Amino acid sequence: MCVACCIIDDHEKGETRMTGDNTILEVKNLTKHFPIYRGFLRRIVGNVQALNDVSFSVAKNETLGIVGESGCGKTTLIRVMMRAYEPTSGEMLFNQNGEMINIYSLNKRELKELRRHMQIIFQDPLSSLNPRKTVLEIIGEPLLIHGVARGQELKSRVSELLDMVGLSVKHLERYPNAFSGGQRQRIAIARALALQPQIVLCDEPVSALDVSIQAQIVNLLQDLQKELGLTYLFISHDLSVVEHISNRVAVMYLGSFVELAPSAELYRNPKHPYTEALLSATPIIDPDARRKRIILPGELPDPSNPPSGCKFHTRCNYAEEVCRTTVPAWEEVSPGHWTSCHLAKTLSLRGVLK
Amino acid sequence: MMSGMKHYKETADYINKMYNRQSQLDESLADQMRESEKIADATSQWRLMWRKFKRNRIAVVGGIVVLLFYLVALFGDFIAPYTLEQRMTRYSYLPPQRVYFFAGGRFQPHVYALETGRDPITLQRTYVPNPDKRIPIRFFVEGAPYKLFGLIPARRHLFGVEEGIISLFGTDGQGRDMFSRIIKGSQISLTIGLVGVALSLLIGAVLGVASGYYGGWVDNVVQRLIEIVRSFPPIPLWMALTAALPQHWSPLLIYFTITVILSLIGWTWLARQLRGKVLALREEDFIMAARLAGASDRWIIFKHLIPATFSHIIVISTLSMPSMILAESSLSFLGLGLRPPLTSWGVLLQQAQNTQVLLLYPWLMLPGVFVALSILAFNFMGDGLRDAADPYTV
Amino acid sequence: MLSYIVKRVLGMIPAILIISFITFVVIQLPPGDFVTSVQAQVAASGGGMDAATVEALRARYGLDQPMIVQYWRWIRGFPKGDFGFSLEWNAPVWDVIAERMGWTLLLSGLALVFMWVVSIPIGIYSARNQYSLGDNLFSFLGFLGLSIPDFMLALIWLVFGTLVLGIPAYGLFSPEMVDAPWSMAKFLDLLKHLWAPVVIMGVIGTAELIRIMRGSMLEVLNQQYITTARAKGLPERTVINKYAVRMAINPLISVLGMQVPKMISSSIIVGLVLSIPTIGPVFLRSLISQDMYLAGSILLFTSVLLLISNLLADLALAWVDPRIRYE
Amino acid sequence: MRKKALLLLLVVVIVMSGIGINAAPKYKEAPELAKLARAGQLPPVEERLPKEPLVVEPVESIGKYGGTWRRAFTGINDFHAFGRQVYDTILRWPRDPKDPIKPGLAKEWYWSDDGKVLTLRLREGLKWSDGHPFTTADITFWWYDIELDTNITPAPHPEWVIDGKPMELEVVDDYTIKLKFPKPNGLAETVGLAFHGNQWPLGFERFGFFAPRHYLEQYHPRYNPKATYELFEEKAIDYNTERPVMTAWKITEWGPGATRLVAKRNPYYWKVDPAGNQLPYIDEIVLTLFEEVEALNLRAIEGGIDFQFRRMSLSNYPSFMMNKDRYGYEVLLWPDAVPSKLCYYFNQSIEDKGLREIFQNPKFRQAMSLAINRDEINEVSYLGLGTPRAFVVVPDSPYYDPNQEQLYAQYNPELANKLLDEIGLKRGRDGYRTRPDGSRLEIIVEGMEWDRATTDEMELVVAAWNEVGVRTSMRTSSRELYWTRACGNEIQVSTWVESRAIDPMVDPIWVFPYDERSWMAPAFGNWYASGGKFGEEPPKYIKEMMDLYDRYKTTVDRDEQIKIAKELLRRNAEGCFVIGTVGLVPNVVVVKNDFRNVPETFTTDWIYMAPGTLDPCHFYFDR
Repeated sequence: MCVACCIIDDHEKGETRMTGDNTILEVKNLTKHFPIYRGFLRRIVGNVQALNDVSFSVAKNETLGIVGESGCGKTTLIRVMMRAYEPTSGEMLFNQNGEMINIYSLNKRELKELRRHMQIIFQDPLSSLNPRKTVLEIIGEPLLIHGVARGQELKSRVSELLDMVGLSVKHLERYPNAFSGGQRQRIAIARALALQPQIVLCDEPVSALDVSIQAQIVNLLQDLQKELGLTYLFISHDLSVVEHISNRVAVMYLGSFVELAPSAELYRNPKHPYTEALLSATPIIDPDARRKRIILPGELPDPSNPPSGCKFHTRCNYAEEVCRTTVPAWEEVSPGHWTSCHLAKTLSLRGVLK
Repeated sequence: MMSGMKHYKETADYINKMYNRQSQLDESLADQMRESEKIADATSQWRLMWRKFKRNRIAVVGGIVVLLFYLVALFGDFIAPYTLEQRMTRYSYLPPQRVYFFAGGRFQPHVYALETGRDPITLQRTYVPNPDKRIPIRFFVEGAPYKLFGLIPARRHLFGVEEGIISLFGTDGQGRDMFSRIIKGSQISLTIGLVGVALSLLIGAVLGVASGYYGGWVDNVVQRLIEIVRSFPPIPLWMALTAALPQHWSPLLIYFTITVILSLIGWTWLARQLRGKVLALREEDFIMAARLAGASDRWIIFKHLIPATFSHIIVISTLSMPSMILAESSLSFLGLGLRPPLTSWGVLLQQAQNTQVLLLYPWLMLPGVFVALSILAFNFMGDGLRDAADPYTV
Repeated sequence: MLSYIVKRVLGMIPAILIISFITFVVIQLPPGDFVTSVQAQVAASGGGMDAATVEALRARYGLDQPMIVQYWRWIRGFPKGDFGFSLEWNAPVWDVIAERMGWTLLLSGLALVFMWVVSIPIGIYSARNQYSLGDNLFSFLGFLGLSIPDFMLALIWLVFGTLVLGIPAYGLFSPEMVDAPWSMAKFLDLLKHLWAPVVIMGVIGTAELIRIMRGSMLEVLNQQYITTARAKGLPERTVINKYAVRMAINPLISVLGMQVPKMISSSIIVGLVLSIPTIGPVFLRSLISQDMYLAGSILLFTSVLLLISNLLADLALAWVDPRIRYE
Repeated sequence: MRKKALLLLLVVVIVMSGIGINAAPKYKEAPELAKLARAGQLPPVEERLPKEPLVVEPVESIGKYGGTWRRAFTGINDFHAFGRQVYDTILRWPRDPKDPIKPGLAKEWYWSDDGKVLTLRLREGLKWSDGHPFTTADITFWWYDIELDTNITPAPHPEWVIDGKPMELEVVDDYTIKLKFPKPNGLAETVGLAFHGNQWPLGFERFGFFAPRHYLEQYHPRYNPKATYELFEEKAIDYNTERPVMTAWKITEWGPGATRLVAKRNPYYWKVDPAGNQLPYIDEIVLTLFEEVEALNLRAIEGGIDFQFRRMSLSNYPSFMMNKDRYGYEVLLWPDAVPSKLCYYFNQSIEDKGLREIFQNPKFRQAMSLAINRDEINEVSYLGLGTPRAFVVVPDSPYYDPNQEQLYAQYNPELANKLLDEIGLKRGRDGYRTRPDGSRLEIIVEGMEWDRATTDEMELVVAAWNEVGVRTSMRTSSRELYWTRACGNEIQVSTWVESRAIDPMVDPIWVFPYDERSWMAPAFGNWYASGGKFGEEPPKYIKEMMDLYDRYKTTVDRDEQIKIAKELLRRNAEGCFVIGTVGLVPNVVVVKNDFRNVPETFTTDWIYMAPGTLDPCHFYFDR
């Protein structure tokens, strides 16, 4: 597995760029504010800063994990990337045959074409599958929409997909409510893969499932990645799952990335106090290691009124004066390891992996 | 605050060991579920709905009654022993006749012949049955000609008598058989609801779904429209609108216009309900999934939203029927609805709204009983359907 | 809250304008006009009216003007509280309506109260004794009430009450009491006449309210905090009255706004059958005689009443349920 | 016998009162008025009454003062519910229509020899209900400031306009006035002074012969520049409680949205009984508003009405009879002066030329009349209480001819079929007749919803016509629309409840096409009424009838008038101009057991303002 970690830093622009055309996706300064309307005239009185100046890139065949608490903006990120929401600013470049296309400049038809290459798996397989449609209809829908297949051909194509995700052909005419949670998620995966996408955005694909089944789905995703050369953007609040599947992991807090590093590096050697706190609460691999769980003080700040300086300072155990006043820069503290913390160089934080 | 953080104990090895592409565990779990909840292989929502509906005894009874009503209305001309125009003036204001089933220990349905007269003081019609003269009831008897379904000319009636009169529900002032008239009246009263509901469905579904799905200015316009329509109290608005009907129009045209007027108000309720439903659906992931798969608005509306709201539409229609039937009879009662020679339950009731009817000829109020019965049946049925409609609450 | 009310009230103004226009158009839709109807009425009572008189009357009432002019003549008086002139009563519209509006509101209001007083306890009972005999009985009775047209009930009561029970079922007062000054006896006389129409009007809506109350109560009773309250050892009565009912009543309030138009409609029909001086008979008559300003104003007033009752329902909801706040 | 005895008693009473003239006051009055008079709030009764009060001959007996007469009505349009109880005119219709016209507010009247000048002498000392004298000024005010003011009356009533010239008035003194016409005016006495001779405007009818000048002058723009015509109308209407009247009771309580109308005794009323008691006996009339005729009937059934026949429905007769003893009232059946309860006009001026030709053929109309089974209708709709008959005047009429009563009124479908065959309406294979040219024949009978009985009757008639092969359907609509369309010559066969069967010449709309209300040919009627300006010129047989009426109008000799009227009515009857079914259908009259001076029988007609000619002011309660 080739992990692209030759990243060149560009402080001024605040963005990360990949060398070569190994990059499949590049997100630049993506920002999404939801306006808050108020009053008779529906004036905009504020913004919920759901996504703030997020930049990263994804290499082909890589899995980029994104973790964070619920409400940190993970789902917004996915939806903006899928152009379900229009971003407030920023761009996203997609590598189509070596050409980087900004998806926000596409028209409806071009966008529909692009959708073939980029698909999504939702968190809740129950709500992401129309309960009134059979498996055939659900998985076949993207194929029909794009005119890829129909009739008998559709059926055989869907059967292949079913086989690929480990379901039986005899399930074709069943409705989602006849399946268990794991099976439903397999159906959702089959649908996502129907159009042979290059990149799949996984929005907490296993968090609604039983623990035992989570593993099966994760492994299925990994197998599929190997087989089909897929690229994943894997979002979860569950650090252990992310660690298991990701090549690199990004940590999100309040709409911004606070740390991004190859997963082993991140888990072993976190550079951001928030990452440390997250990890401390995760019983990974070594249940016997008696680690002290770091309890974060305070509550998640209101995203429509984020704190000044470092957004995390209100809950950070290490916070100093500078954290309150100055926004920390997004810096590469070691090769491929990015963070935005004033104290990144001075603090020695505890990871989980030895 | 790390919410929902689960203890994820499996090691990678363990995971690999457990993992099997055929996922037997998964399969058996689902099998167990099926077994316990009796979900058949290709269980559609309709089957589910039907199964739940069947369990509601009173709703089933309501449904059967509704079905029966429509069947009777459909074959009304055959079932009714007399046509609308048949007047037996000799027998005006005849009270419902008693039917005797056995003659001399043998099954031989019959009625008694009647001696007619007038009370010398009150001048009321009097009818004295003569037990010595039995008039047998014949089945599939030749009678006045009619057209079955308005198409097939026929003369046979389900039952009838060869002399005298058979009037199960009595007669009106012109000696017309109320049984036959109520059956004929049901044809209009029951269809006016259907047509009205269909029309309001059309308007309501289109506007409701559009307003829920598109939101924005479409939603705004539709919502304002609904508010304005709703800010008219229904009966007065109906009154005003029906008063505006050109009365020289043909009865059929009037009939349709009145249904249109009834549905003009009926749709708002439906539209609101559907909008709410669509608003909720729009946020469902499967809609997002379809959209992200590149589906157009039309695709989403017709392939996902409308089918998803279908059970609601059916429930709402069933529950709207009573108000349509009631509205028709109320308007006709006020003299603003249908007019003779059109015969609906409302028209029959309008003709019966006299003191003397209640005092002297109470059987002329029978159409009211049928209005009540049909509404009751529709309500019970609709109620059962509503309970059965939600696919998630098995 | 205050600004919310002000905003809602201001928002009603364009609605009222649109409603008034629709109203006027609808009222003007029937062929002919007030003068034609007078002519026909005179004729029906055996008299006659020549063509020249007809034209002169038409000119006097301004009926020869285009509709938009007539509409303007009507609405321009609104800010001054002038709703035009009733051609038939030969009096300002407001005078005619004011005389009748009180009774309409009283009757509708009492019917609403009746519905609530009946349906809340039954709803609570039914929810607490789900599927019991009583529950089934009440729901059947409710549906039965829903199914019998109000005009039929009124008609049956009219004859049955008057001739069988000897209670005059029509009007609001016994004839000998109409003119009497207000006294205990007159009040009792009013009550004697009032309860039947109130019940007749209320019966239809009660079924629906019982259902809502029952459903909402069932939902609330399954909530965590009820179990908690019970676990805390609070007496059952307190749990039901203080916690459950208070929450369960919300949906009832939100349908309040929808009940008002039904009551007004019902008061029209019941008023007509039982000769009760509600706005209904006047309205029907004005429609038939095409007394357009009167008919239009009544339709408009009832609509405004609905707007107001919706507002009140919203406010009541906010008052009962602290979770709802209006900015 | 009884009548004679009564008369004798009357004479005795009058003589005795003459004898006792010095011993007792000449007139007596109601106790409440006496109290006011004693307190000086009212002049004494002698001053309130005119010099020669009208003496009302009691139907039954001298009455007693007091009581409230409870009646019911259906609203503001139902003015006649009150108005006909207080009908006081210049000249008065007799109680028996065959008698000559009687004096009213005018004591005497006579024609000049050439029939062009009519002199009226009013009773001296008549007073309005506010005590102001009633004089010829009140007549001239009406004539010049109401009838001839086009702002109020666009065109004066035809009986006052002879050959296009309005009458001229010459006031001789306060009590004497001369009416001058260019030609003899045959309508002045009956139409002008008896029928229309009331206080203007009588509900929406807007006719009259006088108005309170002293009161209305202040609201008339001609006398008060600040007044408007709207204001004038508002003050002049009958419902205005301030307006002075000449009637026995005066409306004292009524307003917008009100639910009852109260009328109280007029202390200046100008009639007395033979014993010198000032009328009326009854203190007040209270009319309760009923939105629904059914509730109104119920009110009567449970004894809540003292005396009334208006709005009582015949179909409730059994209920009345069952409850009368329980609630203490009597139910009388007074014949209504209707030739037929419902009548059918075949529109002889209908636009459809083919239909017009058929409708103009008397044989067709006769056939349609013969096709109807009137006995059946009588049984179904009228409890067998009516009289199956042709559409001709009633026996009480001065123009009655018994030979016409059953003309084409027997049920004879064979003859009807024969007549129809004769005029070329051949039956097709479906059993329905076609027009002579072979095209489809279908007629539509239209009507409005009256009540159950008439709707039943209409349906029976329609069925009967279908029986003889004339495809007929029926349509009902609201009164307003129906009226407009019928007058607009748009209806093929119209139906109506037509009375005016005692003296139809007063308003001869059913006798011949008189105006657009003559639905036997509205277009011809319009032509006649407009003097040929509008409508369509009628064929000869109709023009002849119009000429006859023109002669009637300009004859003041009553015998000559009767001769002309009979000729006109003969043509009408023989031509079946109007098809009647069941006539003389009785009114149900509810009379409380203690309500007196109501006769056993009485023919009611609206022209005669029934029960106005019975002098309701002398009804009384025997308590």
